[in-house]
Amino acid sequence: GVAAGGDSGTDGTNVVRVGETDGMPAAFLRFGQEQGIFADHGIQLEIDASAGGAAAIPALVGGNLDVAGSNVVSGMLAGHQGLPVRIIAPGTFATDDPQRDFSAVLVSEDSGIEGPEDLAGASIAVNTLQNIGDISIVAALEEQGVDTSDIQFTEIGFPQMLPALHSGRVDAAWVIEPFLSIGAQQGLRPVLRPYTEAREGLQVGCFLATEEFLRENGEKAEAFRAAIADVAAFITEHPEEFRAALPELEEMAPALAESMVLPAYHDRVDPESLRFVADRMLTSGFTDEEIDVDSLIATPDATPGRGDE
Amino acid sequence: MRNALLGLAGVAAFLLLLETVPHTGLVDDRYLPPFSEMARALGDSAGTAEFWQALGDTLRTWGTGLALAFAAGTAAGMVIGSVPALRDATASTIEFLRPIPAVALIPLAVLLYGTGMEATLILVVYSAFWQVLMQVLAGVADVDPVARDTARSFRFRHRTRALRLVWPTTLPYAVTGFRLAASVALILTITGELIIGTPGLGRLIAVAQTSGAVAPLYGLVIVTGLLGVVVNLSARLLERRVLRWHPSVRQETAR
Amino acid sequence: MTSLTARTAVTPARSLGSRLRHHGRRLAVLLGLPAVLAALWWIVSERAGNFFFPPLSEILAEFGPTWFDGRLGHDLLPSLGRLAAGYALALLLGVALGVLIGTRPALRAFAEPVLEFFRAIPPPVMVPILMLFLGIGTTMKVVVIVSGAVWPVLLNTVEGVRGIDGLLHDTARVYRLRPLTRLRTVVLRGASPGIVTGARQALSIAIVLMVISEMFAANNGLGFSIVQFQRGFALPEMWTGIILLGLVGLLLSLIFRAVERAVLAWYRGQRQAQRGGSR
Amino acid sequence: MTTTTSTDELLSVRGLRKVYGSGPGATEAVRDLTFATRAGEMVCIVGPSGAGKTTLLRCIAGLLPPTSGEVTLDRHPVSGPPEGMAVVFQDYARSLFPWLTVAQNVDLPLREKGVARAERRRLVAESLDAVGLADVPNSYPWQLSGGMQQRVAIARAVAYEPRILLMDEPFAAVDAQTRADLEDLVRDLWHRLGITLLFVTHDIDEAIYLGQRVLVLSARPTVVLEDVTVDLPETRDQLTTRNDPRFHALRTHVHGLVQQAKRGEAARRAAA
Amino acid sequence: MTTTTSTDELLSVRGLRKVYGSGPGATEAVRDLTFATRAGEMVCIVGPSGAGKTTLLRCIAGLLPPTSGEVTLDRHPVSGPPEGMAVVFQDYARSLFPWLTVAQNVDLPLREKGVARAERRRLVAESLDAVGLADVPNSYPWQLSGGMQQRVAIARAVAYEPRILLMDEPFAAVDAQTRADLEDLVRDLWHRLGITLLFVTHDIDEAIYLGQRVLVLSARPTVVLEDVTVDLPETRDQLTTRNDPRFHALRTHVHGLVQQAKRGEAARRAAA
Ligand SMILES: Nc1ncnc2c1ncn2[C@@H]1O[C@H](COP(=O)(O)OP(=O)(O)OP(=O)(O)O)[C@@H](O)[C@H]1O
Ligand SMILES: Nc1ncnc2c1ncn2[C@@H]1O[C@H](COP(=O)(O)OP(=O)(O)OP(=O)(O)O)[C@@H](O)[C@H]1O
Ligand SMILES: [Mg+2]
Ligand SMILES: [Mg+2]
Repeated sequence: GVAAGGDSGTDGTNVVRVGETDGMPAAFLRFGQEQGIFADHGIQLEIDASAGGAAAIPALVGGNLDVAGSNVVSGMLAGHQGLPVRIIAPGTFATDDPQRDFSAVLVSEDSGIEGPEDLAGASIAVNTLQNIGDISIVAALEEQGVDTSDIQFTEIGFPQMLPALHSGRVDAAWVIEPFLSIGAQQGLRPVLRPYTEAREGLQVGCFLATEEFLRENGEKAEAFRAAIADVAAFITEHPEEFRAALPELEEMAPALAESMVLPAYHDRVDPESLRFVADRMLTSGFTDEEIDVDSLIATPDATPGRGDE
Repeated sequence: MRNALLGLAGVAAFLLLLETVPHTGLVDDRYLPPFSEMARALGDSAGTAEFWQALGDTLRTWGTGLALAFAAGTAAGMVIGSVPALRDATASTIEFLRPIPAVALIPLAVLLYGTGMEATLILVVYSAFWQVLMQVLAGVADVDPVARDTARSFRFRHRTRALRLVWPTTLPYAVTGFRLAASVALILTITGELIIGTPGLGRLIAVAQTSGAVAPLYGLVIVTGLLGVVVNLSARLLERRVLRWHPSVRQETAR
Repeated sequence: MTSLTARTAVTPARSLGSRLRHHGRRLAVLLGLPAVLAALWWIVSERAGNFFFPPLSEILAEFGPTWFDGRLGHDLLPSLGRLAAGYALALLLGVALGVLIGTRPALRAFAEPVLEFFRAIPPPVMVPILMLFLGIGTTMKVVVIVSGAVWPVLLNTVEGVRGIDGLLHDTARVYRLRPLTRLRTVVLRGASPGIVTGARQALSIAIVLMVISEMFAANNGLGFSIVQFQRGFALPEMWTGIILLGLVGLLLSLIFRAVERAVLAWYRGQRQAQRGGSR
Repeated sequence: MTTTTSTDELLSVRGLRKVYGSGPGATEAVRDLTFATRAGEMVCIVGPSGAGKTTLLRCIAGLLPPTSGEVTLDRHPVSGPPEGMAVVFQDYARSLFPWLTVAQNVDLPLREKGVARAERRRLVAESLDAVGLADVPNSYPWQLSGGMQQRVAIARAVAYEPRILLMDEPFAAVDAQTRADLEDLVRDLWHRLGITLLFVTHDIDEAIYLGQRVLVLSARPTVVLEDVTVDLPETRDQLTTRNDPRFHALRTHVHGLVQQAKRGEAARRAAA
Repeated sequence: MTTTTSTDELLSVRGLRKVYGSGPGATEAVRDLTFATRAGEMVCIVGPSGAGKTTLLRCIAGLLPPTSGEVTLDRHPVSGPPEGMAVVFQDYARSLFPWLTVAQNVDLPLREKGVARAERRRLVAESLDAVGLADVPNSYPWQLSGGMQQRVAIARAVAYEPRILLMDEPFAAVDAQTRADLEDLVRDLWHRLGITLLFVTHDIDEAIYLGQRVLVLSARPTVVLEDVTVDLPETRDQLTTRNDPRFHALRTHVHGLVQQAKRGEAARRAAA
């Protein structure tokens, strides 16, 4: 299986196959592609927008992808469990503004939940259990001294959260954009911004590659990392251009693209942020032992360079 | 003819229900829009090349998977069913493997085939195979003893016995197996596209889901349902042709 | 009198040894192929060195710690409860609808397209819709199981009912059997081989759907655990879940077979009678 | 051709025609049958194989709608199986429920009729004994020989104590001796219960021995060739009746008719 | 009891015993049967219903393993259906394949045997004509009357031109006239092809008219009651043979034997 990896990577072409979740994450890559930033770095990007991301890491390990986008929890778990993957570049970040982020915990108007303290003992919907959602919610609430021991997390897909909220089947729901904007339009009220309230500028997404790919295609990986940094910088400077391109890139309603909160993008991986998440994973019991975050990050200087033949 | 009309009446009743339920306020029409809206959204997407491309992809994966599963299931079923020793020896293994859901095998499929069509295909074949196999096994067991003795007494070769005695008896079961397998295959095709992200209708559904586009989502769901109806109609037609002698079909034509 | 002596004469009491041998052979037949496959798996996985396909030895070592520390009660039992409820409902519904549809061609024509329509909608797409009506609790999961497991029962019941010899119906009509008697003694018994085939298929489909239903809005269950392990890249644990699932399926199918033996004794007898009654 | 129109007429078949299928593949099984029976009459029906005897019985039993013509019972048109009727089908093996034992097969119609438990047990035991199957009540039909299966079907009809009994070659699979016994059983039943009996057979001797009338059918397309009245004494027994010169005369006559029917068919086929 | 042990012995049944099932529910169908036939012989078998005639034929055909004793053909033990054998089953309706037309049913064994196409067509047409079914080759079995179905089964066996032919009450469902024709057909076939024939029937006249020997079986538990040699002239015809005084004597003799068999059973049952 693993031996099949990187076959096309060593044949001299400049193709990089990236698996990334549809929606905002994929839009980020497509935008960079449209702007010609990847081409500038000598990379021909092939985006495989596999939907759930559940398949991305196996596909990466199986050698069907060169790079996989993932959230940091899944990415670190994979590495921690012994999969030969490394974080090569950052993905999305939460904003620095606790009042404005692309994710929030929503409640309905008449729920009686007024603030974070009322979430104690509530049932909260998250898209995936034991992942970035419940980690950041618990972290954010504990930060504010709220008792989280009785919170009931329930797994519901993002699209189904709003109906579940309206019908009162859950007390609160943790959503991301565009469901945050849609929910707001329907009169739902944010009571917590778990990402930023847990840690300002939390790193949420990352790009993974296999150790083998890094070994044999170090330059490509480096070029990819550099391109990502450039795209991030470009968007940070010209957020309106990115916003304007969204309806085209993701078939999003223009009004929605207009109103929604964009994630932040940075040019490098934030080890402190990763360490924070790793700590929370340990204290929440998702892992039995401490994750060695540094060993999971493939920093440019740590990359062993060209193949070792 | 009468049957076709009745079927249309059934569909019409269902559509009427689908149109009126959202208006009654029983469910929020933001999440279950009336049928007319679904149809409009479907009409819109039917105008796009992307839709037809996806439909084609889904049909290809599904057709290939179904064909493979049907061929393999029939062959294995005929062989296993005809040899009692083999039947006994494989029984426990079959019962062990059957309830393992294909979705649990997704990581393995992706590992082997990436996010290409093959990954979904393997799920499709795996799940549809059991449907056919179990039906064919039941069919083989249903051969009339007197007819079997007749074949033996005339010393029919194995091939003739299989083709002229066992297969016709099994055929009604196999047709049912085909119908079951067809929908399971379709389900797995869509599911695979949805979860693994191989190209096809399932991908479009996933996109519609993540972007909160409710009416187009239902439009796509309707398309998958319609595919199921079409398969069933063809299976019925086939059945009427090849099972003219079967008591079930006989009665209908005689009365 | 004579027949009595004949009977005792033809029944040489089977010796203990031969009985043991008989059971031994049955056991060998039952376990032979699985043993070979397991050995093959052991050898192949030991050499594969693949993260997603860990060595069987590792999986087996994980089995105890994974499941016997409370997970059986916390995850397996709720799963089995939902499975039982869903399966029972599917049987009931499938047989009832199947008999109705099988005996009434007009009804069949009327309902078939719509039923086929629903049959083709994948559970992962169906679940969100069901959640609108049924919420996210046990009811929804049970309905998901029913929505998939009902079809094989339904279709096979319809075929079974339609395949009943016309002369038996005629006999029932001539002797003016009441509808209820006809249902019980002619239709249900006559269709029982078909119903059993359907029920057998439905059992494994119900297990599959039990897993799928636990992929949505769940916080316990066998399927939930498997998915959690998979997401957490705890592959050996995930494989123990899959094996447990297979074992559950196997166990249920053994129970099923015992029931089938009782229900279809006449059918097996009829089929075997002509082969000399010995097999 | 005799058409009884007396007042105590029970069953009447008028202008019965039955065509199977439609279009070019249609088979005209019965062209035009007209006859009637009084209550308590025993009518035997003979005719070449494929003449439409089974078809006729099935139409009378209300199991098959005629293409044209009508069947009336007590002056009411027959549209479904009437009450108090029992049928022994030609294809006896398929008419037994394979999932019920012999005794259960016989018992089932009685339960439906609402016969009390003890009475049922008696009827089942008696009828099985009468057909010589007293020792296999708990066997399944498929554990029996062909002749035994046929006798189960007969026992079922006998135990039912019907008002009208239709029998389609009921003794075809039993040996000569048993057959004689069963013939006497049927006559006895008929006497005792005053039932009306329609009896299809290929055995001309049997038809004459049993019947008050013998209806001879032509080959297909079928009409009634002759309605022969059996003017033998009412009390019959296997030895004396069969040696009666009148019996021989009748047998020769009916034999001639059946041969004529067959020849008609042969001629028709030669002409075609 | 005669046990032929001449050198041209073809089929030999020695000490055949067959018990159905095991344990307390077992039925001893056949206790001890021993007889042999020479090649080209025509042996008829009569016996009470349920005696085990069908069981015997199935053992000879290699379809049923005997509980003890042995069946040899050409001095080789029979373990499966031997070559060049055809069987007409008592349950004719179920032995026809419902998914094949009449002609296809007859044709299939010929194809299996490797008969050439043209020859096959001739054989099918001839045999269907011989049983009087020339006009329904394209019907399905379930579109035929009972007697017609039985004749299809006979035509299938006849067309096969077997070396050994086993027939289990093959004429039970056909009318008297057709029956006579079929009897002559079978005798003609036997003459023409020199086949060995085992013929089970309930009609004692038929057994004597057809056979060179008549094997009379006892009631269950079954043994051979007597092996009656039919010392009638080789060329037989329906009129003269049946009026032969020797024929009458034989018939009376066999009749007595069958009654004795039945009585034996009755006595046994009374004793029980
Ligand atoms: N279901 C059917 N479809 C078409 N033709 C049929 C069907 N049933 C019977 N026939 C035809 O109708 C004719 C009469 O059949 P029927 O069974 O009534 O004859 P029968 O007198 O009972 O003959 P037999 O003495 O051989 O039983 C036959 O020619 C037969 O081919
Ligand atoms: N499959 C079976 N299981 C148990 N008993 C059986 C089975 N088949 C036949 N028998 C019994 O064996 C005995 C002989 O049956 P067989 O069919 O050989 O009789 P037969 O001589 O052909 O009778 P008939 O003239 O009525 O056809 C019967 O008593 C029957 O009950
Ligand atoms: Mg008939
Ligand atoms: Mg028999």
